[in-house]
Amino acid sequence: MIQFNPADLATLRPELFLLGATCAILLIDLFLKPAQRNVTHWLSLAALAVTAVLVCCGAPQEHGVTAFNGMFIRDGVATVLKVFVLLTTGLVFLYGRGYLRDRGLFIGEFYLLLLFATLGMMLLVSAGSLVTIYLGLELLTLSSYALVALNRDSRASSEAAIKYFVLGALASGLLLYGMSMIYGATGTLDLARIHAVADFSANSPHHMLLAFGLVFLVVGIAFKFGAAPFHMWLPDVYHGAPTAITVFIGSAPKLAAFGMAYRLLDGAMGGMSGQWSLMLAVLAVLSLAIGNLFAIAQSNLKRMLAYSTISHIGFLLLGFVNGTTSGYAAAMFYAISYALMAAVAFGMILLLARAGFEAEEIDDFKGLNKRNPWYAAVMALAMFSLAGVPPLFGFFAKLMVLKAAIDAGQLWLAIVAIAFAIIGLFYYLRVVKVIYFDEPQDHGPLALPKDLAFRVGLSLNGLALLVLGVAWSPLLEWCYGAFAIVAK
Amino acid sequence: MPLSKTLLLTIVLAPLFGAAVAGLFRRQVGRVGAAGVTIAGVALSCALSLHVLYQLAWGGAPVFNENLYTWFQVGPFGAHVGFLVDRLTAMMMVVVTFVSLMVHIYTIGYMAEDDGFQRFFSYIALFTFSMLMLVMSNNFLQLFFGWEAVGLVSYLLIGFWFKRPSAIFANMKAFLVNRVGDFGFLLGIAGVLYWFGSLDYAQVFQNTLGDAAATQTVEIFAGHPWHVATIVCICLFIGAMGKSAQVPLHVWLPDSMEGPTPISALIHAATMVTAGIFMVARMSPLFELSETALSFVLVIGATTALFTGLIGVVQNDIKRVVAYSTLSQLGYMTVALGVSAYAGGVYHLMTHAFFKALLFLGAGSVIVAMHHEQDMRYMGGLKKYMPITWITMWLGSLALAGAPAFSGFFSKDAIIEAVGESHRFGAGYAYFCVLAGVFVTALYSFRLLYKTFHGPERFVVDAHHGHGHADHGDDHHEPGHLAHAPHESPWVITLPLVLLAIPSVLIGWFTIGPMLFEGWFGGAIRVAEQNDVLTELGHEFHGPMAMVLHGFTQAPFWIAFAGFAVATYIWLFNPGLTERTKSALRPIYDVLVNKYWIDELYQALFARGGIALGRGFWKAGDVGLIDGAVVNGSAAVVGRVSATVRWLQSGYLYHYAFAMILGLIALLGGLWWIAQAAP
Amino acid sequence: MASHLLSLLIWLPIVGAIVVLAFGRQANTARWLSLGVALLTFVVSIPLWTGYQTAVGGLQFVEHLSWIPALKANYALGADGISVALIVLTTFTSVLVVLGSWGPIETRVSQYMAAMLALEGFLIGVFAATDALLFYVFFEGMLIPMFIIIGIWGGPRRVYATLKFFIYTFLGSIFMLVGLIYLHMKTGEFSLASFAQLSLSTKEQGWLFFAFLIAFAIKVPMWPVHTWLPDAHVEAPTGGSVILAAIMLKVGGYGFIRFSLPITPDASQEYAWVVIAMSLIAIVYIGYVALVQEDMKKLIAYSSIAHMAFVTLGLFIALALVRTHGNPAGARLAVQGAMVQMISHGFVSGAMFSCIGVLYDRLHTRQIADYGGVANVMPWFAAFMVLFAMANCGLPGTSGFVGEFMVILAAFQDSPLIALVAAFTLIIGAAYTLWLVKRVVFGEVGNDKVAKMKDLDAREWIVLGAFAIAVLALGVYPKPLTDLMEPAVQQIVQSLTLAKA
Amino acid sequence: MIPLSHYLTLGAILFCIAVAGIFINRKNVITLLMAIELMLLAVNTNFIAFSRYLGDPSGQVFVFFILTVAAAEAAIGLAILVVLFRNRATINVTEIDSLKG
Repeated sequence: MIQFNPADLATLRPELFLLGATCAILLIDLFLKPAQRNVTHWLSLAALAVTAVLVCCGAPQEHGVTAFNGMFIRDGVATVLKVFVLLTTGLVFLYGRGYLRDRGLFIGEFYLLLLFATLGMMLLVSAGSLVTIYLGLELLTLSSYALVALNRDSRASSEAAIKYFVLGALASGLLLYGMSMIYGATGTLDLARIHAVADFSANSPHHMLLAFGLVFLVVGIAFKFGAAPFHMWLPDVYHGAPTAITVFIGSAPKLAAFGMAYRLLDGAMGGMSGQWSLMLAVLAVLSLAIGNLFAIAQSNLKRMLAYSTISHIGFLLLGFVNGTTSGYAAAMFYAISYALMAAVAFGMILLLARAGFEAEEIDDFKGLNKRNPWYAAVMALAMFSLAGVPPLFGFFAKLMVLKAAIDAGQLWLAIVAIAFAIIGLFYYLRVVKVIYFDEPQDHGPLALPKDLAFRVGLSLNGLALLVLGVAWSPLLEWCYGAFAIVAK
Repeated sequence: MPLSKTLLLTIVLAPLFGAAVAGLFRRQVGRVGAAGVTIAGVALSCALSLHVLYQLAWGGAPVFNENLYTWFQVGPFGAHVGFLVDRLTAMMMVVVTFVSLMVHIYTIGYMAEDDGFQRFFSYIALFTFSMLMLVMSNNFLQLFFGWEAVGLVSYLLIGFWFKRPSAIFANMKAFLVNRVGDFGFLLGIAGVLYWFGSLDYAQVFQNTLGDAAATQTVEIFAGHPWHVATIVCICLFIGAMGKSAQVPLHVWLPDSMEGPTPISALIHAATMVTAGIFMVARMSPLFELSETALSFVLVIGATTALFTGLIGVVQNDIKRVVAYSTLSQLGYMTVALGVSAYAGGVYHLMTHAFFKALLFLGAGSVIVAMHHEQDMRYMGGLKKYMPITWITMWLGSLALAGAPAFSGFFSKDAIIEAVGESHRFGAGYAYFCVLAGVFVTALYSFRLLYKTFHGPERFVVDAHHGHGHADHGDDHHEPGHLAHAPHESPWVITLPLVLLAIPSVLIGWFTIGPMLFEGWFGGAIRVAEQNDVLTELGHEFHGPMAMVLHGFTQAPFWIAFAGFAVATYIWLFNPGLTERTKSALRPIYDVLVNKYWIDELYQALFARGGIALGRGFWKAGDVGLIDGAVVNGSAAVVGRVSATVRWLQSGYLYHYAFAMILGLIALLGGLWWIAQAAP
Repeated sequence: MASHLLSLLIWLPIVGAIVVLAFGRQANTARWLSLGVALLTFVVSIPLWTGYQTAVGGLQFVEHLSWIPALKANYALGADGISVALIVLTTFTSVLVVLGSWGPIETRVSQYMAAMLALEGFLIGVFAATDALLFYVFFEGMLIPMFIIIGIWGGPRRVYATLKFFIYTFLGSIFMLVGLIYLHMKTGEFSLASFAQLSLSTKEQGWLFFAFLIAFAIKVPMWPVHTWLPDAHVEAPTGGSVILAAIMLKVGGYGFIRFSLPITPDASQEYAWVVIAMSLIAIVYIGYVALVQEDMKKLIAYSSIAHMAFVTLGLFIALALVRTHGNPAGARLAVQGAMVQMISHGFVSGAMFSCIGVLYDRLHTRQIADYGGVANVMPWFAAFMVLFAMANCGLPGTSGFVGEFMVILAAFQDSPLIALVAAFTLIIGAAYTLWLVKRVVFGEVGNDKVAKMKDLDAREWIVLGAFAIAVLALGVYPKPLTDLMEPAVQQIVQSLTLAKA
Repeated sequence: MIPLSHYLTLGAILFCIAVAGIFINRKNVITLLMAIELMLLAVNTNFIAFSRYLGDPSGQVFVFFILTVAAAEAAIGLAILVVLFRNRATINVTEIDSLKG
């Protein structure tokens, strides 16, 4: 029986706060002059910070709690993902300000859309029902479409936006279609109940319906991740969107996508893990191949990073292939590491960009070491980390997913993955090469943005890749703890 | 009185100290200091060596065999540095230090005007050290150390005038050819360690006594059992072939004459090249186990003895004549080893050391007098300018040719007799070779004397032609033109000549009895009873006088005399005959002048062949196959694939959507297919 | 008693690198700081040698901290004789590298020095780690500074060379990573000791063996995966070449000792012939290739490959000796030989590259043809060069001889034919080295530029002198070294006797 | 009573038409928006059919959500379309291909 329980509101405290804060900021921003936009900026950051605190405080122990009859789940996985979603979104705010100001895009909409998208992600990762999944997803994607088109005067942005929109809508449609089948087979929208009710055995009358529904779900998830062959939107959107938006699209939504995949595949369709892990394995191989092969040929850094994202998604999916909690933990760990690395890489583009100069070509980084050794090192850290060279964070993330794949007995998958990782190494090293070995195009020290918070944030973000490479145990423990895995 | 470790260490280290001082502090000690310190060191060594010899021979000192320190100890395998000093060693020590001392003194004069004076002294003192380490070793490892160390110094000294292209070619050649020998030697040592379980002489020789040692076999290629002893001995002997310049590894020795003459005397005549002979004699307990190996030794030695001697007949460079003579004499020694007359080989080694050093130093004296002209075609009639050199050279040559009562007579006759006594496979061939060699020896020895000291002067003295001596390195003066008349060398040069002439003439007389026939070497040389030709000969030995008298009735003397007579006729009385003989025997002459084309063969086969092979490996293997096809090739393939697949990302929305639908259909189809396939 | 010596040795240079980066704006400050750090590290490493109790043997200076409890991966350090020898080699060489780079490196000195020091720290970490994951982190981490060193301060084709270096080595080690994860799955932890005790089927061992082989064969490097080395050496600055040849290559040999032999002994035995054949091919084939090189550094690089082949040969001969001949004594000789060869090659190749660096600093060319008659103008240099050349061709009395000698002696006990091929190095090694010496050092002064060359300055004297002392000391008296490593070698051979399948 | 399968078939046909409309259409972006609406319609049909068949109202609730979101989606889609047209003066799908490769 559907009942309203006031305690449910307490469970939703972070989301409710963020919603309220966003609305408040919306109102406040209306009354601000453009010169006072910084108020919005700091308020947004503060809202994120408070939300993060709220997420952490009162985080449930062990199996978590549900609200609204299981529509909303607040458990360890959701907590970890939300914290990093909020963190990366905060980084987007920090990194994007100067870039947007230079281009006349320093407007309240940026903050509001981002905050709503964040809310959508928080909802998505906490979803306990097909409805909440859909709502969270749409809140995220609709905001994202608008963000991509933020620069109304850019041909590339608008093209990227329309592509993103059409394909995204198609993917939503496919996902919904899959949901309808699942619903038809089980008669419920609640994920946990689907898991409990559905008869996943091969001879059940609903088996084909469930299986087809599963395929549509997987397609929807794969689109959100950007796994091949549902990746086609990704390079164009990364490339066309303003870089400040690319930072966002490249980082936090991957975490949300992980949450969605986890909720749907494990939470609802866990009984069919044999089927979906096979599908994900195929997608992983395709992503690794396409991502790495396409990336080599790129000269645009944003586009290269987009293809590299696809290959990383391939790696991330290796964690899912396992179909066990330690595999999910590895995948989540990977998603977090990827979000942090992508933030640095795109952040560096923002750092170099000036009014009228996008700094998105690889050659724009030529000789950076001579112009600013510190930020050259930060970029190099990001590249080596993305390539998976120890002792950087990216390596350990790869280690964990490879381990998940091997533990699952998918040795061949691990070997395919590392074979493509070697190809991938090539284009990351090319960036390092450009930074360190080439002569700069314009001499003289790099003109750094005056934004101290940006510089500090980016530096810390870069250093984090190293620090987390050395001391990654707490984070791993956290991820394990989220899935209630007790160390052996 | 037993020998003390300190004493032996002093003998070894004194020259090393000299070398270090002269080499590292050459600027500080100067020329006099360098010469002084090295000569003092070597003189000390020489005196103490004599003392050691005396103690061992007459003082009743026991054989000294002790380790100094452990080089490494890995499980049961220990390698040590230590000394084994018995009479064989003591004799070698005396020969080495004495000749070395002579050469040191001689060098003061010979190198007086060379810039590298100190360096030279440092090298030859270092050589003395190395050679002493070699002969005094009590184990294979240290032997190998000394073996290679003398090779190093030889390398440095042949290339002493490192500006000369020919010198630095020769020294590299010498080192490499020696390395071929060492290659075998090292394998031999490895075999010794494996089959006899130790690197210590005493231990190894002890282990050879068992019956198993003689009959033990190994299958290197499956199905072909080989005698262990044969393999080991042949491997070891290959080392000796390199060091003692036996055919076919003899090619380096003539070229080594690019080095200054004193070292030709010291290293390439008296001491280093005889290391191989010494080594085989030292290993006599091993070699006695293998008839096959000894036959191998015998045939190689005989071939060397005759065929390299023949080349000597047609050489015009005074040093090269002596060099080929050295080769030939080394062949004699090897032959002696091959018939198990180890003592004979070592004995010839000793006598040869004196007279060959004498001949080289004499030749050097001539060269100095001729302002570094070495071609005998521009000499002649020098006897009146340099009487001491002339006389001592005559004495040396007589000893070399085996004139009765000279030292060479005793040693060479003993070898020939021993070969005659032997019934070993190859002994017949060897007997022919050594007899023929006697004729050849006489021929080239006297040819050298006549062309150098006798007959008309074939050089011109240009008074105005002001050449200094400083230009050792470059031979740009016209041949046959001298700045001023030749004159006798200073005392530092003639004194060693005289001092060397004495043993060259006399030593054989006094030592033949004990050393060859009375078992003077004691346990150092072990000969199996059935092989012991020297003891056979010993039955007929009734003192040196009897041997000399007997010698006049024997073939070798008359063959040598025939050589002397022919040489005298051709080169002293009828010089025109040479040209006619030359044209009459043109094919043979060509073969000899070209040294059987062995150098050319090696050059083509190993030098150019090696370079061609290396280039082939490099260009085809490394650059072409590994790098080109695999490494860069795979990178290029990836790049090309990447460039081509890019068009898949066409930019058209409907293509993107189509890809998604395609993916969806593929997944659905795959799932359906699997569901169908499953039972 | 807890000792933090190894940690100190690892972190001192790494922290030093950061300090140099932070305070090394002035080139000279950076140089002196780095020298101080390197010297200090060397001094700190001496107690490691003197304090290692050979009578006790085993791992000493053990440190153990939990790193990733979830994976049971630990920050576990420990050193046996082999590690101690290699660590001391590293610290010793690093001092000389810093000294040797004093003048030649003029641009971005602090970055260069920092990279060198970081590299030193990583290398020491590799030799000290007893946890496979930690080992792997150091093993791979060292690629980054080396990549930078070759790429920034290298020669004209540096980018190609350094990319090739990085990708080649990365390619190899990543397969090893898969192997390690597999082992972790089996044991649940990452400690090398647990890997060594794990029993594995023949098939598993086979896969693991090849995973390790690829990693370490590329690092050593063995034929046919050696082609990165000549390029890397040619393009690297002198200091980079020295570190690369003297120490980084040793990591490969060390890996064989720590991974292939104890973890997959049965597969190692089964496939020993592969490694032995590759080593022998390297000795002959690479020898010939070295002969025809026209670039000095390339020549020495190829000679390094041939020399390192003795290391692999010795290690796998040991297996054959233990397993098929029941000859553990011979096996110990072989492993000792391989180890001594590693240390010796560290000195000799370091010295040779330093020599070439001295020449390069003067004429800025490495082509043999551009030199000639250097002995005329640089007599002291010539003396050093000839000494090191002789060590390079394995002359007794120099360190180059000891290891080769032991390996050949041991190889003979397995098969005289193997010894025969291995001993060929005596000839071909001498041929390429002496031909180099002949063309560079001897002869008439090659050209006007050579005529103007100055003999060694004090700094170069110290570097070459130190190498010379090391080369001679090890050659004349190797016993301290072999004694130091003996317990470890014995233990390795012991572990080989036990079948795991 | 019309059996469930008929509804589902209808939904499937609508869905296929919508999908075909997206990737076969080479003309106008607006057609794409319509195809998307059609697709959602197909989904809604499914949900309602199932809901009715299963006697469970939650499917119909979901449909309300979908309708609402579809409206918002359409609004954003049209807005983007306007921006696109402003920038490029065309909404022809074949001309939107500057980002590729």
